[in-house]
Amino acid sequence: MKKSKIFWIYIAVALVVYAIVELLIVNGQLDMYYSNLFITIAINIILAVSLHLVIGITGQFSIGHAGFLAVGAYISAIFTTNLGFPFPVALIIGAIVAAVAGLIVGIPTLRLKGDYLAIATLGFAEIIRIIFLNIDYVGGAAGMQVDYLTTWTYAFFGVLITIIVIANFTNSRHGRACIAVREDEIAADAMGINTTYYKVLAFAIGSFFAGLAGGLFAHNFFIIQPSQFGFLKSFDILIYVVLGGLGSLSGAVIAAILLTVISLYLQDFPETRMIIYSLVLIIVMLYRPSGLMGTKEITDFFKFNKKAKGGKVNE
Amino acid sequence: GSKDQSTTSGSKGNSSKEVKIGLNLELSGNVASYGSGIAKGARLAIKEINDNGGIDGKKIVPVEIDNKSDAAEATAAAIKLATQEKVVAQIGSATSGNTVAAVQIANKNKMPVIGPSATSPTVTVNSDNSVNEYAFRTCFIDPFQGRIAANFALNTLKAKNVAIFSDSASDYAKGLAKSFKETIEENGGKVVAEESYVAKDTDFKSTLTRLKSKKPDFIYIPGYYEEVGLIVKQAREAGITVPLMGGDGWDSPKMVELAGGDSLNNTFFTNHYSSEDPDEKIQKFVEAFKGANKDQAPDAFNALGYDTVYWLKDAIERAGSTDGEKVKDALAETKDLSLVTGTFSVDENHHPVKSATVLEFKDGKQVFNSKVNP
Amino acid sequence: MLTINEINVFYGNIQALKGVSLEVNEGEIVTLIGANGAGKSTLLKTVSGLLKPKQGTIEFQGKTIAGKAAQTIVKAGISHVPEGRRVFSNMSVEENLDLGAYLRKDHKAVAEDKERIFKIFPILLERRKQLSGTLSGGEQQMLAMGRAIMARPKLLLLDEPSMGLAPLMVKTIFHTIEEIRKEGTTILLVEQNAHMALSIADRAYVIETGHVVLSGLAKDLQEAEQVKAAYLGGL
Amino acid sequence: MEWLQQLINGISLGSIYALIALGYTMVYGIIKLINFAHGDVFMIGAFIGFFAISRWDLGFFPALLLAMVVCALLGVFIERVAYKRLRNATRIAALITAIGVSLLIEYTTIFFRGAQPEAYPNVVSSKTFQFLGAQISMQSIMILSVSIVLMLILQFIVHKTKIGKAMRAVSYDVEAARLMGINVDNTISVTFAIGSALAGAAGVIFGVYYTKIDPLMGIIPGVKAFVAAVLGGIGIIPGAVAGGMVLGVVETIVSALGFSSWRDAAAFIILILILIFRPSGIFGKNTREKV
Amino acid sequence: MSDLLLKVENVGIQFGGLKAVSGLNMEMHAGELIGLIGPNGAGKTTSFNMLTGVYKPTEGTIIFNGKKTNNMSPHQVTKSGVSRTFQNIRLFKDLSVLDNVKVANHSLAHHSVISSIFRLPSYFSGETKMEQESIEFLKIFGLDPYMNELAKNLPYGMQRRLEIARALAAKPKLLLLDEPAAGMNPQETQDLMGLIALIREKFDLTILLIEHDMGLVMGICERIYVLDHGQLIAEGKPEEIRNNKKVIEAYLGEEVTE
Ligand SMILES: Nc1ncnc2c1ncn2[C@@H]1O[C@H](COP(=O)(O)OP(=O)(O)OP(=O)(O)O)[C@@H](O)[C@H]1O
Ligand SMILES: Nc1ncnc2c1ncn2[C@@H]1O[C@H](COP(=O)(O)OP(=O)(O)OP(=O)(O)O)[C@@H](O)[C@H]1O
Ligand SMILES: [Mg+2]
Ligand SMILES: [Mg+2]
Repeated sequence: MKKSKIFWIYIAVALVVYAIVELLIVNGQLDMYYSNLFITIAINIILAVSLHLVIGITGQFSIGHAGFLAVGAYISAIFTTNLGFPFPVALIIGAIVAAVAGLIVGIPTLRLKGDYLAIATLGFAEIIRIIFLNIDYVGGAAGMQVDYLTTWTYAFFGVLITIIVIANFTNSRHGRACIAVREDEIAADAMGINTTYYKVLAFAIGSFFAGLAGGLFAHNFFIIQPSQFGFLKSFDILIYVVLGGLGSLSGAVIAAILLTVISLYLQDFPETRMIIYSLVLIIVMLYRPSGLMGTKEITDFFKFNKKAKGGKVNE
Repeated sequence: GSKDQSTTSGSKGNSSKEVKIGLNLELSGNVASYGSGIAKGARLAIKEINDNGGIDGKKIVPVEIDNKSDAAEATAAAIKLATQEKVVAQIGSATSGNTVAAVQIANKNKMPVIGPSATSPTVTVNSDNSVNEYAFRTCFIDPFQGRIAANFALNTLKAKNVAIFSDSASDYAKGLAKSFKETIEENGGKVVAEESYVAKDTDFKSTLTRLKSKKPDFIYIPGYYEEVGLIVKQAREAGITVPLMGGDGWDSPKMVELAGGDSLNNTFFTNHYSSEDPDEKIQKFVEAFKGANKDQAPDAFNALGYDTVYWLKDAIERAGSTDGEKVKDALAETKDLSLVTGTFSVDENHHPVKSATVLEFKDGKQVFNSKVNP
Repeated sequence: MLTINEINVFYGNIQALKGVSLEVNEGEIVTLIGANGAGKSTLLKTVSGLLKPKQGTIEFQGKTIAGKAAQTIVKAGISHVPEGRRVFSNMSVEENLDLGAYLRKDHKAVAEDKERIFKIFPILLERRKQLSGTLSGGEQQMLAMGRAIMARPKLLLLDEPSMGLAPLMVKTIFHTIEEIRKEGTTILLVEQNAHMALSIADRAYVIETGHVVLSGLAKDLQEAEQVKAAYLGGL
Repeated sequence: MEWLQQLINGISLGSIYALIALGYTMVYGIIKLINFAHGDVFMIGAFIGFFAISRWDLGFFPALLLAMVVCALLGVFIERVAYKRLRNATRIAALITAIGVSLLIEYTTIFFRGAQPEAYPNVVSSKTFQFLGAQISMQSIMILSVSIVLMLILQFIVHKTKIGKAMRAVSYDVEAARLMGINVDNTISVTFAIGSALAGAAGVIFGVYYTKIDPLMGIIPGVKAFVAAVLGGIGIIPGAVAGGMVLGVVETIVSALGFSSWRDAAAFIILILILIFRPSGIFGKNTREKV
Repeated sequence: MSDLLLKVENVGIQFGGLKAVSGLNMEMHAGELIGLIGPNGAGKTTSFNMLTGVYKPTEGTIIFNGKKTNNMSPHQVTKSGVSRTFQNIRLFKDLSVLDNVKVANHSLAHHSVISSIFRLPSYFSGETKMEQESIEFLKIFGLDPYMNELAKNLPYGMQRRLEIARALAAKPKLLLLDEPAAGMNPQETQDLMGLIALIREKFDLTILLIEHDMGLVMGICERIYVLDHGQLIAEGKPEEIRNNKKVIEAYLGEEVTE
């Protein structure tokens, strides 16, 4: 049971970090700028980790993650702003509806492979966006004004829950089944794994957390508009996952933090911002094509065990 | 983000010899051309002011932030301007949505925000009709232009069966279309067709073919010149000869190049001013802008960006301070301020009250048609 | 004809060949035997230019070819039938054969060679228009050999040509190898089927974990205890 | 009559998509790279054509040629610098790089000339004539014929010429292709050159036809071309044209029915439906992996 | 003879115009070790693919253990007790050796997704059980020292063995081996023969194997089916097959080499 002890140590460390930041915010040492930065980072981590499950673990090339972000954002916003539900309830409803959307998208499309799957998911995300664009109840193109409810506490626990759920899922027989699908679908099938079930399952879980991130996102920015959920947003999330290292959860987290900070920093160079950003992207990919972390996890460096990723369970 | 230490001293850049102004604009992303249009106008104004000794002797220091045409980024940028850069006021953003994103931040941090082209009423007025104290705009509000266009169509052009072709991805276009439709219907006209396109489309033929079959005698096309230029061209190619009309989004020298002078005959638009207006102020601006931008003639965004800076300067001078609260009050109390895009006062909803001009295209030239007072 | 001198080849940090030297004379069949992972395929890949040796030299007909691009080496007259067939799976059988003659300009002779290959492997004629990816394993092996012969090489490198073939086919393949040699092509053959390989080869090298451990005339090696025990099995 | 007109509208829109999709599918077919920068090479082509015609006073055809040459060089340059190193990396890494290249081209262009659009001068007759009461413009006939001719040429190159065979060989197995004596680097460069030249040509034609060009003009047509290519069966040259046509006609029908704000959604719905029933597109052969 | 385990009746499959297999009839009884041989392209692998649900036969029925499996998907067939190795090795290359086996062990444990996510007791017991069992399998194949290596880093011969271990971990009644000795030298082939005999005893298996190495086939198979051009041309004991005219002509060649 040594491993489970380590698990609790991680949790404890995380909670301490949370408490310190919360304290600094309450005392005003960290102003709105920093709290907003931390919340944004948290949202991006949730997005990255949820897509990591779909692409990195299950190997399904989905490039339409922003669609589920949009579902979570709009649904939760409707529930708080228009229907007056408490924020946490709205968050969960948003996530569940996003998961359902994930099922609806996933069941027909996950039979597709590779680039065909990619374009189909991109297509679905665009369809979702266009639907919101055409619904006047949520403001159409003008967007929907949303109450400011997201706090560091919500964001932090959102991240914590996302990481725990996805890491635990990955390190179980179910996660292994997903990895087997990624490695060789035919062989996985021949080993008795219901590949369709696991693809759809991973997709739905990924969508659920994207929806959660959507709820946090919507209530952090006063207004949501369909144009925020275009395919370029999906690409941003995809970039976190790939830049971090496909198959590495900690890589996704690190890349999400890094790129959010870089992007914020580059605001000071409005003229060259996107040029620098794209150069960073190209150069990292050229010199580290398997991403910053490769398939390693940060815990590998503490050598608790030195096994291939995805196979970490031996409590 | 603590880029320059000189400004970390708290009191809103007041202490030093400079006035910091934030520009929260769409410099990349899908409406980059609007944001950069405002930036160009604003930069020109800032340069002129600084060359002439600044505001009360203090130089304007602009802090430009690119919000990537994204409301979330616009929020983050506003937070940064308010809490890190501690600017006196924010100019921007180009679109109403991105400006709305900054408004709550503005109220919280007592930082006035002026949306040069944020036409939606919601920028300054909340759904419960309360006014956002720190939010302002330089442009018309949507309903105003829509109403003028409708009256023009009914009364001047004697149109009866009108059609609307608007950008469904733009709240600006939708706002204009809405008030246009209401006014038409209130005054006995008939809307025979309502169609929409999506910004960045280039091919409008199928919808135009459909519109043509509805036989309208006037088509209202609120939207920006980038698409409208193509729509007018393709409409004429499709054999639509009736008068076409739009709003200030039509104002750009590119409009003529895109649509072609012939196609533009028999088209009209409402605007703040006419760049052909011999008025000295206007001509001076047009010349200065061309000089600074490789002979490019200014469009509506350039003019609004330019005016916004001058308006802010005026307010700071009247307030005698760079304190956000005082500047806000001065902005709200603006009376008969004469700028390039017209002479205006600010009403209780923070809308600039200014007269509109109806312009007509004749052989590729904007010609003054009539003036409509608010 | 081919002289390999003290080459070292690496995959990243793993050294697969450690100071290997070897010689092939014109008109010979030389076979290379050794356990899985000994480095046989690596050696062939290095000769044909798919890998570059870190140290050492390779000369072909007096000219050094180590480190040259693969297409240059093919042009010089070395053809390689790689391990695992590697046919162009979405192209037809015939197109695969045409690609074998990619660098040749003598169209008439190419057409003749094609006919000859169809004679050696009649099944390929039958499957002429079929996409080669849907061929059976054995059919693909034949195609891969046929494709290499189409280049009319001076030296043919064969990597386990009998792998996965039916007994009758194995015989055909080895028979073909002898035929090709008779027509003047020199052959360097890697085989697991050491019996057969030694029976048609003139000389042989035994390679173990990146080293040449034994070499000599094929018929001598057939008798050597060391070889018998390790590679010929108890049959 | 209205419907005939709409059909014509659909086909002329479709031929534009087809034109862009051809280069896309070509590059994809050979190196299996979703080249997101294709739309931006298309944009560069449009600008080269614009400058050639309006600043340097070249005629339409010299401008077209110039744009094709410059884009071909640009394409080869991009491949050598940004994609070559990634040949053995995961496809997704190459995709991210392509996204990076796309952003780089877009924003470098904006950096040097701003984001405002430019209007193409009138160089090709925009005459229209009547056909059964519908209007057909000379330009759309030109675009349709250019697309079809290019399709035929490409099809010929890829399937009948030596370099075409080399391209296909490279697309299936790079190492085995080397063993055939094929110069893989050059073959890939040629592929990029052709694909990018096509993008450049499409850019100029687009500019002439629709008048407006701007630095971000490549994004939407890029995605649409990708959709068209997938619809037809990605990597299959006639498929790109067929896919473009289907897309154009579907979009037109949706707008003609008065649902223009749904037309992109409709395009994607058609795409998804086709993929569900024909997972490799209209022309794609559904070859199952042999086990 | 014991119970009928597998009955293949008139099975055939067509790819476009090509009839890869037709009118195939086979019967296997529990505990048998049977060979399937035939020239290249005869349809052996294709038959395996039909038996395992990878291809759906276009005609005939396959009855395994009393159940029709024609239209089952591969994972269902595997769950009903048929597992296989592949002609071209298909390991999960980037997974560890141990995880490769654990994947095949998937259905042995029953802890749910929920229990995994919340780390309920059933998760720990299930995972522990899977791990222990997997290690047992690796031990049998002498692969336990390499259990933390990535599968792709194993030498070829070991990869073949790992594939068999993985197939066994799915707890089949019927094991299908597609050219298990391909690419092995005679010595390694000998070892493999011993291993096949061993697992057959130990796990009470029925085995059907495709192989071109006649030494192996004749050495361990009790019965042999011979396919040619998609059709059964002979069936019988090794002795009978060895001397069968048709088989010699189509497959073995004149003098049978050993
Ligand atoms: N691409 C590669 N990356 C890393 N190591 C490799 C690679 N290819 C081969 N090796 C290693 O190099 C060594 C020699 O391999 P090689 O393929 O040359 O052996 P071989 O003698 O041909 O064996 P076989 O009989 O299995 O074909 C082996 O230890 C192998 O694991
Ligand atoms: N998916 C497919 N599409 C088309 N033809 C196929 C397909 N799969 C197999 N075939 C054809 O079916 C025939 C039988 O192939 P199969 O792989 O079963 O042969 P095999 O008996 O296993 O041969 P080998 O011993 O060479 O592996 C071959 O001619 C092959 O080309
Ligand atoms: Mg080898
Ligand atoms: Mg087979």
